[in-house]
Amino acid sequence: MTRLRAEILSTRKLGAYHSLTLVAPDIAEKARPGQFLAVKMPEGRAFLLRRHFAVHQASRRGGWAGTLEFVVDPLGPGTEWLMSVKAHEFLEVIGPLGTAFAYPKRHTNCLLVAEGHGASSLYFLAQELLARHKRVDMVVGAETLDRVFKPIEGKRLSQTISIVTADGTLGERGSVMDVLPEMVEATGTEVLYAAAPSPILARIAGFCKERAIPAQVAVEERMGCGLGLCQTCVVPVARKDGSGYDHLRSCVDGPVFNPARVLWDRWLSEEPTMLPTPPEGLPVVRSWPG
Amino acid sequence: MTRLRAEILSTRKLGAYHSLTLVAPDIAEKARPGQFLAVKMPEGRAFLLRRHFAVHQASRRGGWAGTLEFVVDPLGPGTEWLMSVKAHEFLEVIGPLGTAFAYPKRHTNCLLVAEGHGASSLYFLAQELLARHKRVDMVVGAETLDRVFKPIEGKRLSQTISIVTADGTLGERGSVMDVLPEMVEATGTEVLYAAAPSPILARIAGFCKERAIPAQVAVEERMGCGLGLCQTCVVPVARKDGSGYDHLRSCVDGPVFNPARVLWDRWLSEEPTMLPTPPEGLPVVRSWPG
Amino acid sequence: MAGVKRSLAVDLGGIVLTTPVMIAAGCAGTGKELTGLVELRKVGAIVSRTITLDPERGSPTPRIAESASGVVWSTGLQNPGIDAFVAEELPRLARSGSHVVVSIAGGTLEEYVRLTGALQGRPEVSAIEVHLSGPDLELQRPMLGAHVDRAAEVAGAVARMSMVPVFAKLPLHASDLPEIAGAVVRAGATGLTIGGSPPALDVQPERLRPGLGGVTGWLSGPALLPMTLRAVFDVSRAVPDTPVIAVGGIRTGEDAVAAFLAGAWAVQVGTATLIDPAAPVSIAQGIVRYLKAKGLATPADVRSRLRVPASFGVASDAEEDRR
Amino acid sequence: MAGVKRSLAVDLGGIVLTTPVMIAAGCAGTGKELTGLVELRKVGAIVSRTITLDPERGSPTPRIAESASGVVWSTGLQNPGIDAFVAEELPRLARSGSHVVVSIAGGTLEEYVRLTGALQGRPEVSAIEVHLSGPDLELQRPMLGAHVDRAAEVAGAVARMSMVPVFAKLPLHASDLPEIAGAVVRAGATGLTIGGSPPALDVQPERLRPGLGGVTGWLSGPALLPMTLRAVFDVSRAVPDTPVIAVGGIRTGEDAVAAFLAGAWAVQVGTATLIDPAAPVSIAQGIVRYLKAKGLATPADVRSRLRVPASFGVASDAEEDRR
Ligand SMILES: Cc1cc2nc3c(=O)[nH]c(=O)nc-3n(C[C@H](O)[C@H](O)[C@H](O)COP(=O)(O)OP(=O)(O)OC[C@H]3O[C@@H](n4cnc5c(N)ncnc54)[C@H](O)[C@@H]3O)c2cc1C
Ligand SMILES: Cc1cc2nc3c(=O)[nH]c(=O)nc-3n(C[C@H](O)[C@H](O)[C@H](O)COP(=O)(O)OP(=O)(O)OC[C@H]3O[C@@H](n4cnc5c(N)ncnc54)[C@H](O)[C@@H]3O)c2cc1C
Ligand SMILES: Cc1cc2nc3c(=O)[nH]c(=O)nc-3n(C[C@H](O)[C@H](O)[C@H](O)COP(=O)(O)O)c2cc1C
Ligand SMILES: Cc1cc2nc3c(=O)[nH]c(=O)nc-3n(C[C@H](O)[C@H](O)[C@H](O)COP(=O)(O)O)c2cc1C
Ligand code: FES
Ligand code: FES
Repeated sequence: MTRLRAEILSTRKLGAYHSLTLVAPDIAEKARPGQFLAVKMPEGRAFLLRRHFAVHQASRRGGWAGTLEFVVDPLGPGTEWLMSVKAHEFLEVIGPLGTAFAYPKRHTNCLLVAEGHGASSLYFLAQELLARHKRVDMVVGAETLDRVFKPIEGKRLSQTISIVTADGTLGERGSVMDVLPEMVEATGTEVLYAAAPSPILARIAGFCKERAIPAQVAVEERMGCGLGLCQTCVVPVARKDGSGYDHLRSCVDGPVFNPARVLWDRWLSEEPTMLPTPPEGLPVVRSWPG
Repeated sequence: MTRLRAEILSTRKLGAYHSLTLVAPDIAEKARPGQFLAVKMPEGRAFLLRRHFAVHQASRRGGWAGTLEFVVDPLGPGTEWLMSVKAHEFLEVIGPLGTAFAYPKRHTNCLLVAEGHGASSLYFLAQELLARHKRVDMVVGAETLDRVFKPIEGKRLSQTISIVTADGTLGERGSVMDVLPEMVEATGTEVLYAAAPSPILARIAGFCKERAIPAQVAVEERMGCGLGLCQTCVVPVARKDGSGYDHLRSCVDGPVFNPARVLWDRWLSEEPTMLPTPPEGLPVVRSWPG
Repeated sequence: MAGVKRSLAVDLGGIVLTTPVMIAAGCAGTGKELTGLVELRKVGAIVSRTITLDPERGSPTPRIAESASGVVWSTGLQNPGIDAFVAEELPRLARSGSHVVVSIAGGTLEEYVRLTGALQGRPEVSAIEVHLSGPDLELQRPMLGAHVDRAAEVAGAVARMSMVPVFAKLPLHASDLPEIAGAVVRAGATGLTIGGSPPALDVQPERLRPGLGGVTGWLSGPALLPMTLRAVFDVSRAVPDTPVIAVGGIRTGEDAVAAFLAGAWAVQVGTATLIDPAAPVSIAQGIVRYLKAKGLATPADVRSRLRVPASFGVASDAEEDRR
Repeated sequence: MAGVKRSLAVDLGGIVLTTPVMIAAGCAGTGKELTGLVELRKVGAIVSRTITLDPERGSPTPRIAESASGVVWSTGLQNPGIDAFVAEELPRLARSGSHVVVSIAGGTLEEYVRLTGALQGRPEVSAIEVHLSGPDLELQRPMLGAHVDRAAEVAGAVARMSMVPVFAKLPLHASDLPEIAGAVVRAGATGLTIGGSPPALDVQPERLRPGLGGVTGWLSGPALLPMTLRAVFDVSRAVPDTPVIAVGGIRTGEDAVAAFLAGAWAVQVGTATLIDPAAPVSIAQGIVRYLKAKGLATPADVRSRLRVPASFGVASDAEEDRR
C-alpha cells in the first residue's frame, strides 16, 4: 500500500460518470480488481474525510504503463469536487487498499453482475479473467441510459452481456435480478462476481445460496479512513466455525466478501440495535453510542 | 445599503495587492470614500464570515459608470481566495457600509496619510476633495516597495506627496510619523485624513491633538457582520458630554471616527480587561466571556 | 406566500410565529439595522441582545475570531441596561413587525426578578428568553444554568412573574441537560432554547496570545450542529410536548428540518444571519421546499419523527448483541 | 532528527515521549495497519482502541457521518475484550516501536478494577487511559465521568492498582470539568486527557433517519478545537503541574502549539490521523518549525505561556469597567 501525490493525466466524462486517470506507478503495479483507493479532499473545506473509489484500470504495460484509473459517480461534495479537478492537477491518494477478487482455479464460466458504478471494478476483473482464459459473461444494470457504465466496453469484454435499466432507456427494462436466472442458465455460470449497492448484493447473495453458486461481492460501507484504523466500515460476517459473527472491517477484510457469510439482514436492517442515552426514567443500559 | 450578486468585470495585480472591479451600479451610486463592502465567502469552506474592504473607486459617470473597485491585501484564507477569483465570476456583496469621510466646509488644505492598503480609500477621497477644489497633499507609507499602493496615482492626485518605506526601497526610509511634521508645515495642513493600522492611527491622533489639527481616521476592527447586528467591531469612544465612553460599532458608527474622541490606549492595550471563568478557588466575578 | 405562512406557523405555548425561524439573541442588532436586508415580517421572531439590569459595556476587542466552521466570540453581553432598553430599543425592535423575544441575564435571582418586572405590561414583548450561561454571583459558580436546582429556581421565578411565555436558554454542553430541562419545565418555563454556546478559546500561536481581547469566549456556527441536534433530541424526549427551540449551527432549511426531526418546534439562527441577513427567510423557504417534496403540511408533521426503532432506549437485546 | 527528538521529548509523569504527539484512542488500528504509512517510532505514543472486560461487537453501521469540519461517529467501542487484547493485540501494538497507552472502559467500578488487574505486569503497557464517557451501570447515570465523586472514585481505584501512569480522559463537555479534574488528580491520576468527544447526532432529513446505525454518536474533528483549547486552559489552571493531554480537533503543528499555550503537555490526534496517517509526524515537524522560528528549545517553553494579563481571573476593575 502506497501513499503518494499523483498527477492527473486525464479526465473523461462517461455518461453520468467521470473517470480520472492518474500517474501512479507504485499503486498501478500492485492494484488488483476489487481493491480501492483513498483520495484526500482539498484543504480548507468543511468536509474532511478521504473518499474511496474502486480501481477501474491499473496499467502495468504498454503506453499507459504506470497509470491508474478510477470512476466517480457524483453524489455529494467530495465527488462533486472530483468532477471539477483538471488534468495536471495533483491528487493525494493511498492505495491499493482492501481485498481483491480471487480468480477461480478449477472453474471457467464467470458471470459478472454490476449495478451502477459497480461496473467500474468488474470491467477490470473481466480483463484479468480473460487473461486467465476464463469465459466472461455480464449483467450490467442501472436506473437509466447514462448510468449504464461503458456499455460498448462491456460488450467487448464479455461473451454475452445483458443490459438492464429501470426505465428501459437501454437494454431490457427491469433490474439485474430479473435477468440473472436466465443468464446463469444460458452461460452455465460456475462462479459469480458482483459489485452493486448492498440491497441488490443481498438479493444476489440469496440467489447464489439457492443455486449453490460460489460467489464474491464487493461491498461499499461508509469509511472513516479506509486503512483499518477506525472500525467504522464494518460488515457483520459469520464465523467459519459457526459460533456467531464478527464485525469485520470492509476496508481491510473486504471490500470483497463471500456473500454466503455476510449477515445481510442484520447489516442492512435500518433498525438500529444500539442504545442511546435513554430519556429520563428509562434504565441506563450497557452501550457506548454517546 | 444594497445586497447583490455582482459580476467581476476585471481583476488587477497592483504590487503586493490585488484589485477587483465589480459591476454594481446600485452600490457605486451611493458609495462614498471611507465606506466599505462586506464580501461573502464561498460555500463549503471552513471559514465563514464575510470579509470587509474599503471602497477604492465608485464610478458614477463615464465608461466605467456603475462599477465598483476594491483592493485586497493578502493575509489569510479569505483574501487568498479573493486573489484567485476571475473576471466574469460573481461575488455576493453588501454595501456601501459604514460612515464616510466628511468633506471640509471652511478649510482647503487637506493632508491624507495612508499606510499600506489604507491608501485604497484615501485615493478615492482625494478625487472627491479635488472635485470640491480642495488642496490635497499626501503621505503614503508601507513596509516595502511593492506595498506602496499605486505611487504614480498618488502623485497624480496630490499637490505634493511624501512616500516612505520601512526598508527605504521607495521614497525615504522610515515611517509616516517621521515625515508627518514637515509635511504639515510645508503644506499648511488644515484638515488631516488617515487610513492605516490602528497603532499608527493612535500616533497620528496624538500628533493631531498636539497640533490641534481637525482629523478623521478610518479604523479596521474585526467584524462579525459589518451590518450592525453583532457588536463585535466596537471601538471605545468618549461621550460628547465627557461623562465617560461607549463601545461604538465601527461598522455603523464608523469606520470613520474623530481620532480625538477614540480612547486609543484602552482600545489597543493588549491587556484584556474582561474576566474568564476563574480557576478553582478564585472568586466568581461579574463577567460574560464564557 | 399566504400558503407558506399558513403551513409554517407554529404555536410556542402562547406565541404564534408565522415561521418557525427566529433570529438568535445578539445577532439581530438593535432594531434598525436589518431593514432593507431582510423582510422582517417573514421572520418568526427576533430575540433581542441579552439585557442586564445595569448597562454593560462589554468585552474588549477583538470580540470575534474564526475557527473551523465556527466563530469564537465574546461581546460581554454589551447592552444599555434594562431601563434604556425598554425606553429606546424595545419600541424600535417592535416596529420591525416581527415578534420580539427579550433575552435577559442576571448574576443573582433578584436581578432576574427585577428584569422580569421591568418588562411586565410592555405590549412589545412577545416572550422572554432567560440567558443562564453566565456566572452565579450568589452561589459563586462559573455557570448558573449548569445546575439543576438553580436553573429551575431562576427560570421558575421569571415564569411565575411573567405574563408572556418564558423560554429558558440552557447551556448546550451542560452534562445533565435533560435533567435540567425537566426541572426548568416543572418550575414553570413555557419552553426551552437549546442551547447556549459552549465555552471556547481561540489562540493565536504566532502572537502567543488569545484571539479575543477578553481571552475566553463562546463557540457558534455550523461546527455546533451535531451537538445541537443531539441536545434537542435528548431534551425533547425528556420533556415531550414542551416547545423546544433549537439554536446552534443552523444555516439551511435542511438543518432546520434536521432539528425538527430531532424534536425542535422552531429554530434560531445566529451566525448564519451575520453572514447573510436574509438567511432566516431563505431557511424558511427551504423548509417549505422540503415539506412540499415530502407532501407534508407543517413542520409539526416531522417534529420528533426521526425514524428510530421501537426498541430504542429500551434494554432489549443489547446484552445478547454484545458478543 | 536527533535534535528534533531531543527538543520535543516530554515527560508525562513517568513516561517519556520522544514527541508530544500521540495517536488518539480508536484511531490507530490494532497494530499492523499503520506500518508503511507513518514512522511509528516518531510518534510519541499510540493509544489503543478502548478495551472492555468482555468483547464488544459494537454499533451497527453506518458508524460515521460528516458534519461541518467534523465527523459524527459511534463504534460502540468495538473490541475483543481484555483477555484477547492482552494475548494478541497488545504485543502487536508494542512492536510498533512507540509507547502503548491502553484505553479501558467499564460500566462498574469492579470492571475498571478488573481491567487494570489484567494489564498489571505487562511490560508492553506504558500507561493506562481511563475512558469515562460511557454509562454508569451502578449509579444508573448516562455518563460516569460527568460526576465529580464518581470520576474520582474510578480513576483513583485504577491509579492505586496501576504500576504505570494513569490518565483520566474526561468528557470535554462536562459542566464541572475543572472541578472533576481536580478531584481526579487528588484521587491519584497521573494526568488528564482533555477530552472525550461530546455527544452528537447526525440527521439525514431526506431519509428522515439518523446518519448513524446506532442513532447517536460523538463529535470529533477540527470543529472541536476551540472547545478543546478552552477546556485545557481551564483544567490546566485548576490543576497546575499536572500533565494535561489535549485531544479534539488538532490537525496541524500550529494547533498543537495553541494547545501547549493553553496548558497542554502533549496532544493526541484522532480524526487527522484517519485523514492522513502521517499527520502525527507532520504535526511534530510543525511544532519544531514553530520552536525554531521563536528560538525556543522545547514545547515546555510555551506551555501555559498564553499571554493573558496579570489581572486575569481576579476581580480588579471589572466592576468599574462595566458602565
Ligand atoms: C470500497 C469502496 C469503493 C467505492 N468505489 C466507488 C467508485 O468506484 N465510484 C464511486 O463513484 N463511488 C465509489 N464508492 C462510494 C464513494 O466513496 C462515495 O460515493 C463518496 O465517498 C461520496 O462522497 P461525497 O462527498 O460525494 O458524498 P457524501 O454523501 O457527502 O459523503 C459523505 C460521507 O459519506 C461517505 N459515503 C457516502 N456514500 C458512501 C458510499 N456509498 N460508500 C461509502 N461511503 C460513502 C463519504 O465517503 C463521506 O465520508 C466506493 C465506496 C467504498 C467504500
Ligand atoms: C472597515 C474595514 C475595511 C477594510 N478595508 C480593507 C481593504 O480595503 N483592503 C484589505 O486588504 N483589507 C481591508 N480590511 C481588512 C480585511 O477585512 C481583512 O484583512 C480580511 O478580512 C482578512 O481576512 P482573511 O481571511 O484573509 O484573514 P484572516 O486573518 O484569516 O481573517 C480571519 C478573521 O479575522 C478578520 N480580520 C482579520 N484581519 C482583520 C482586519 N485587519 N480588520 C478587520 N477584520 C480582520 C477577518 O475578517 C476574518 O473574520 C478592512 C477591514 C475593515 C474592518
Ligand atoms: C456575535 C454573537 C453575539 C451573541 N450574543 C448573544 C447574546 O447576547 N445572548 C445570547 O443568549 N446569545 C448570544 N449569542 C449566541 C447566539 O444567540 C446563538 O445561541 C449561538 O450563536 C449559536 O447559534 P448559531 O450557530 O446560529 O450562531 C451570540 C452569538 C454571536 C455569534
Ligand atoms: C472513529 C473514531 C473512533 C474512536 N474511538 C475511540 C475509542 O475507542 N475510545 C476513546 O476514548 N476515544 C475514541 N475516539 C475519540 C478520539 O480518541 C478523540 O478523543 C476524538 O476523536 C477527538 O479528537 P480528534 O478531533 O483529533 O479526532 C474515536 C474517534 C473516532 C473518530
Ligand atoms: S474505514 Fe477505518 S477501519 Fe475501515
Ligand atoms: S461587525 Fe457586527 S456589529 Fe459591527
